[in-house]
Amino acid sequence: MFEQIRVQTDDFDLSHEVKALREGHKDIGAVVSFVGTVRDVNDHADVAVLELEHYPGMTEKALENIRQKAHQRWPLQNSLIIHRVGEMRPCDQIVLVAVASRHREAAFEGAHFIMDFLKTHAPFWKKETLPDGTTRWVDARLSDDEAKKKWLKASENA
Amino acid sequence: MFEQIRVQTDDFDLSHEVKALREGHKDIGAVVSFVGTVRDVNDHADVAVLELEHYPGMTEKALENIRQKAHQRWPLQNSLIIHRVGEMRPCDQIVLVAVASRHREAAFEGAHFIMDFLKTHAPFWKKETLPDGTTRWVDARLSDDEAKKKWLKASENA
Amino acid sequence: MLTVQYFARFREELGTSREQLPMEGFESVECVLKHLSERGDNWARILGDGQQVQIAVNQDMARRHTPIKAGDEVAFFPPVTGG
Amino acid sequence: MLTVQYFARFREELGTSREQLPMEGFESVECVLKHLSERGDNWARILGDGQQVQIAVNQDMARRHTPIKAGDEVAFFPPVTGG
Repeated sequence: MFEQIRVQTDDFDLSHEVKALREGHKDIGAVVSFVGTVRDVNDHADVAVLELEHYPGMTEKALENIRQKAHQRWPLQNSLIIHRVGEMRPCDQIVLVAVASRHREAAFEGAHFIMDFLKTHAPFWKKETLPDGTTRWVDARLSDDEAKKKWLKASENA
Repeated sequence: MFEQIRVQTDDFDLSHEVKALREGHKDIGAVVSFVGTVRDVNDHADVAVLELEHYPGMTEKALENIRQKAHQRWPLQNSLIIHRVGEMRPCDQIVLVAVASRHREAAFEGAHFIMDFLKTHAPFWKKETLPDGTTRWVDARLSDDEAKKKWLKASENA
Repeated sequence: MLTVQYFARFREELGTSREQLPMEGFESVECVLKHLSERGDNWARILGDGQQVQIAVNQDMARRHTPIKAGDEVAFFPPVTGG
Repeated sequence: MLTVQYFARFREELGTSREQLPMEGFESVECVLKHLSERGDNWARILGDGQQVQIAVNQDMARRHTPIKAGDEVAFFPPVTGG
């Protein structure tokens, strides 16, 4: 059974997940995947540890909702969202969004749409620990809100 | 040594390639990958074998040119294009484009741009063999040409 | 009763992650926020007028004017930063 | 001399993948195409006026009016279909 929404502490393997995503869909011609990783530098400070907090229950519901919206908007064969929670370190993988379609346009747009809405609508929060032990909550980026809005605009014009 | 342009008969492993792409770049926050696969149905006919012909020498030059253009246009940390040639079967992987950046917008756009130009500017040709043994060359899609044009337009407006 | 949850920075600064509130004529999320911010310093600073508060009612994103009823699960948190 | 290459359907239908042509005052790709299409049936049908021919000169995409010189590698092929 392929779970299309997963919130987990464990890491994931990209090849394995994309293979599973494609399983049983012979008409897939394009798979676009997004992998988000922990950068070691954020706002000019080194990051030693990144902690991901979430809202259990709502997280899964919000992610499934975003996934469904993408499927309503583009002809997608399958899609997958894995988001890690807990402690991570620089270069660790945080999130995987993978979208499969017959053609590349829908796969690119679908994956991009899911990421933009995940950034603004899924209840995750990042807390950084710097090498000196001080911690700080990561601020939301204004650009994430703007990125989401472009899809609303595109929808109104359609 | 990580080769950023590869034209090969062998298959590739997505996880392995994305890991190598990220190696030594700690400031990468986003990797977008595109995997193109052989569909078993094209224009309402089953496909048994797909053969990829290319123009050795020009292929590598064209791909590197497209890659460079993407790097000039977006702040990308690294990128990779692998295109297979020779005989493939339904569900086989044909092409991998992977792009790494600090933020997701550049990674999504860079990967999409490379694929759109690869489709129209890289000298590859597909020949299908149907189950009854008849062969036919795949026709270029008009939509591929239009997909490329949207980037030219975006560039003029910038 | 109403279940109220706090996440991330809000949880840390308010010193609580979850509480039960008796329904005191709360017609919308706005009323709950007003009630909570009257508790004083941190509460007013974090949940008071003009603060950036994201809201969920029964695990769906909501707004200040979203109506609520007994048994609902309301959550307050800073802008999300996943991905 | 000029090296001329044909790919994919062109290669199959013209029955050749590569040939050397003496430079006979070919100023541009257009002149080469005209010369080749005068060879008759298949050549005219594939490379003649109004046909969809993609062109490369020295392994760069080129156009009919692209100038050529002795030693150049010119290639003709149908619209590409990779990816």
